[in-house]
Amino acid sequence: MQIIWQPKIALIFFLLIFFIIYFFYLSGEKKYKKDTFQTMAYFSGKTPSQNIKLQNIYWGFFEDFKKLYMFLAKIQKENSNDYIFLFILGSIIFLLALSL
Amino acid sequence: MFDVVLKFIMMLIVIFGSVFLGLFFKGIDRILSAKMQRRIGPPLWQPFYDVRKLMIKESVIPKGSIKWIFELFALVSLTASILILFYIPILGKSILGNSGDLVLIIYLFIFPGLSLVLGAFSSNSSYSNLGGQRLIINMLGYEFPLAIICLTPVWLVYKKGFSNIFSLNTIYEHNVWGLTSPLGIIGLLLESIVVFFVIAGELSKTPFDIDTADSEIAGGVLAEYSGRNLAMFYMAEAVKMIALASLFIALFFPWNIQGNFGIMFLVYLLKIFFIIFISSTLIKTVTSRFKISRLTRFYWGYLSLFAIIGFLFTL
Amino acid sequence: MINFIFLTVIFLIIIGLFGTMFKKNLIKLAMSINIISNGVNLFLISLGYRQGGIAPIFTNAPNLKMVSPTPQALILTNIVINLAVTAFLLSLSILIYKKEKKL
Amino acid sequence: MTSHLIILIIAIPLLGAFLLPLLNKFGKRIKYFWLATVLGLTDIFSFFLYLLIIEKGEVVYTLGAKFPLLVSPQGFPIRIILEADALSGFLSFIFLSIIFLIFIYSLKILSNYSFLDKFYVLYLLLTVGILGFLFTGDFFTLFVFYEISSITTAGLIAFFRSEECFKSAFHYLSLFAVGSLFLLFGIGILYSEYGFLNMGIIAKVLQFSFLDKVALSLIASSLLLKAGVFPFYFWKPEAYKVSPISAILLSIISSLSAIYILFRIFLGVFGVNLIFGWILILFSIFSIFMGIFLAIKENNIKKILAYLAISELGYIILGISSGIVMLNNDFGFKAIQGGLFHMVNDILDIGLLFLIIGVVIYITKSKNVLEIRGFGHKYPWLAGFFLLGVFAISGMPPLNGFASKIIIYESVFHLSPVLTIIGILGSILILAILIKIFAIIFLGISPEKYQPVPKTAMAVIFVFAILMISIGLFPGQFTSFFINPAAEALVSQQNYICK
Repeated sequence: MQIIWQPKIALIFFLLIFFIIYFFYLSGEKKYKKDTFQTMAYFSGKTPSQNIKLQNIYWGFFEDFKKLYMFLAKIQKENSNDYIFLFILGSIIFLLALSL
Repeated sequence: MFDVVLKFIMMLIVIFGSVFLGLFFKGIDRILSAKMQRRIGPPLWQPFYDVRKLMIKESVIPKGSIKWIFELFALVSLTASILILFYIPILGKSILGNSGDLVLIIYLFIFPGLSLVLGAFSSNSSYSNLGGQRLIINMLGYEFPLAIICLTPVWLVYKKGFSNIFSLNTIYEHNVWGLTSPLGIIGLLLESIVVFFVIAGELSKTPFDIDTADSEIAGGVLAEYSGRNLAMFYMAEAVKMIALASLFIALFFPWNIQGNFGIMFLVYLLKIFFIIFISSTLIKTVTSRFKISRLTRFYWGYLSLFAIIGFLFTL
Repeated sequence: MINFIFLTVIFLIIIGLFGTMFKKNLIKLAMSINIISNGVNLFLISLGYRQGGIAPIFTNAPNLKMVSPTPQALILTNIVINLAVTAFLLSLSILIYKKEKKL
Repeated sequence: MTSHLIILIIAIPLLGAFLLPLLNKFGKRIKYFWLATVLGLTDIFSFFLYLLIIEKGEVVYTLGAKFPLLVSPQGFPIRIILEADALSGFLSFIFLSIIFLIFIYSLKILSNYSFLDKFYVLYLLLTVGILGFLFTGDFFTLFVFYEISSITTAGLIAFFRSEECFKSAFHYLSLFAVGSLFLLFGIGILYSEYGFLNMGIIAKVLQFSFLDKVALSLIASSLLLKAGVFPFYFWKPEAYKVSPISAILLSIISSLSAIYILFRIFLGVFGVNLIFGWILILFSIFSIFMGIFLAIKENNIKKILAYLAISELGYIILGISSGIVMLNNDFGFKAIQGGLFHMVNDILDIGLLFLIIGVVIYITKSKNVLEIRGFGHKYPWLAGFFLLGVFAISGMPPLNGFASKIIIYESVFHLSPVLTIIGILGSILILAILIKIFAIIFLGISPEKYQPVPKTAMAVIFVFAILMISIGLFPGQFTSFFINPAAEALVSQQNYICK
């Protein structure tokens, strides 16, 4: 029988499971002491500023591709000479590939 | 009307059964890894006590966090992991088998990790932020070998010319090992080794648990979660273990002795135990944690290399 | 004779491309784009060439042989477009010069 | 009246663009009313055109002829001809309705900038450029519309009148001037060999000599430049960084129309040849990964979304070109369907993200949006819709991104499993990048005081979200009504060549 992706069935079952679990979830404890020391985020050492910089968030991922990023940053400077040079280079590559 | 009721009951069985099984195997896993480190370890039903205790404790919402994201994604992670089990053929046809396939399951596996990451980012503490970033790096890592492994059986089924090759039911019926040449068998063996590492990575067990690294970032992703939200994530992780194990059983180890339902279910439990023992208990006690920058190199370098070699063997 | 024209076309285009790729000055860049455009126009004109044909004006055309009119129509539009592009480029370089004091 | 539909769809925005400065004298209210009628009318006409095409098949319209719909006796019209078949009709309807929505969105968002009538003149001219791409029947009008859209996009880039905008407008325009001259050179070569300009006839008489290959590569590289795919993607981040939000969305749509005309030329005129298909598949794989690799490192929000737009285009071209390469078995047709379906989903997904980023910029009025903003606290609806957009782009199951990506993955698998693996890996990487943006902008504490989100902007974002969810939940009906006739039109080459 041909597999056709039916999103409606998936959504219905997702919601059914969600409600059953929500029903179980409600039996848990809801109250907590608001605005006390309990809700402060846990810091073991000196408390840094509330927001840490998320900019270079994929530090681990970059480490392995450091050389590639250096190369990419080098060839792509923002001026029209480089743009036109890259465009002509690309169309020459395209022509060579096409004429194989 | 009758089969709707039947389906509803089946659904209830699968939901509570998967949660029960997940916590049960989590208990066994903790006892075995304790025994391997020559300590006694917690009683068998410890995970159930944990869940009950968590349900009673207060579930604190951290001050700076957004309430609806914080709680919604705790529930979403549990529902998504249970929904995966609906699409995996455990002992025959899967419940929703004819409306979803392998690509859907690969994407559904992203949901629990994703909701963990969103929960961590929304709980506004630098430890959980760090944990969330590391979990994304972990997810980026294991997706590549996971995709290769899941698609090799599809390739084998495709080579044999079966119809709708992506549905798990066809893969489950045609035993993958029987479809290939002897060279392919070696390739599949290689891939099944990679399977165990991918399961360890996806459950973020020790060599890959950079996100809940207790020594480095104090509980990491779930630092700010408590009470019933933490219970949800706890159960989601247990169910995900069962879902992953049964996915790879359906793909790589589908043998089963023909008996009545009880024996076949028992064999299925034994297979799950076998996979979970190797992938999470054995690897957890043997290896130590990866440095973050070495993690991607291990995933995309060695693991996917073996997976690709295995895949090429099966060509 | 024909390939002599194509040589000049290729020559013009190469000069223009050289100008755009290696000249930093914005005005020179606009000029070299103009050169490429003229090169392409020359190429199009040379396609419609007939031996000894006259300009394709219909009044005295019935007895004499005309040069084919379609490429000339193309070139008219291309010249207009090139005018618009160069005007825009030069006005942008004026604005850049006003702010940055060097081209 | 119905026979003049095509030319009306192009003429009305043109007329609207030229009358706009005049009407601006009478005040803002009339200008917006005029713009709304112009865009609304063209949108309705394009829907009627689509219905006309569905029942009567392809429409060929020769400009200036007494009986425009009759092909002249010698069998091919000399004049400029416009062609519309199921694919271009469907695309024009989708593009025009989205352009209308973007116009309503930018009513409030851009209201505090001066020279707004100049903006909307360029806005309408760019719509004309896009429609021109969809309906051209011959190469030279393609060149003219190529020029129109590149000059107007350069104008839109320079709209904010800052020094940085002028520089990037200059870079953009000089690059596209050279690109259009390459296009003209390619057309000249084809004209020199066959003496015709319109695509239908050249497709009939074309033999695939070396000179044709040169011409094809020139035309294809200038169109790929317009589309912003792998080898020619470098201009996009700088252009998107400085141009206003609605201009970015319009240039995404014009990239899609460039992809449409590229495949129209590739399939209709040059016929199915495998080298060209394989080159495009290679380009799409590189553009998926290049887009993601550069987006991870970036810190400017518009640049990140520009790179993601490049990798989404990569998916579209991957689907369509691999469909073309394996056209003989039925999976090729499914791949083309997946590619076209992804075209529609891509505009909605990337569009929704850009709309929300536009609202964030409108509220914070800061250039670099990527600081901790904590928008989630005060704007829960924005956070929810952004999350919806994130899930849709990375292809999470119930939404429309998944509906088209699953078709692409499963049909591309028959060509080679490597493509499916790349696709799955690409979407998880896109997800990782967008989660970072979501976390930075919407989560975390920040002293952001509450400003009401403009009603019109919120309404358009809501409409985009509804469209995404409904396409995601009912992919079957959407494909059968819209995508199937369009895919057949693209594939069937005979009725494209002049009857």
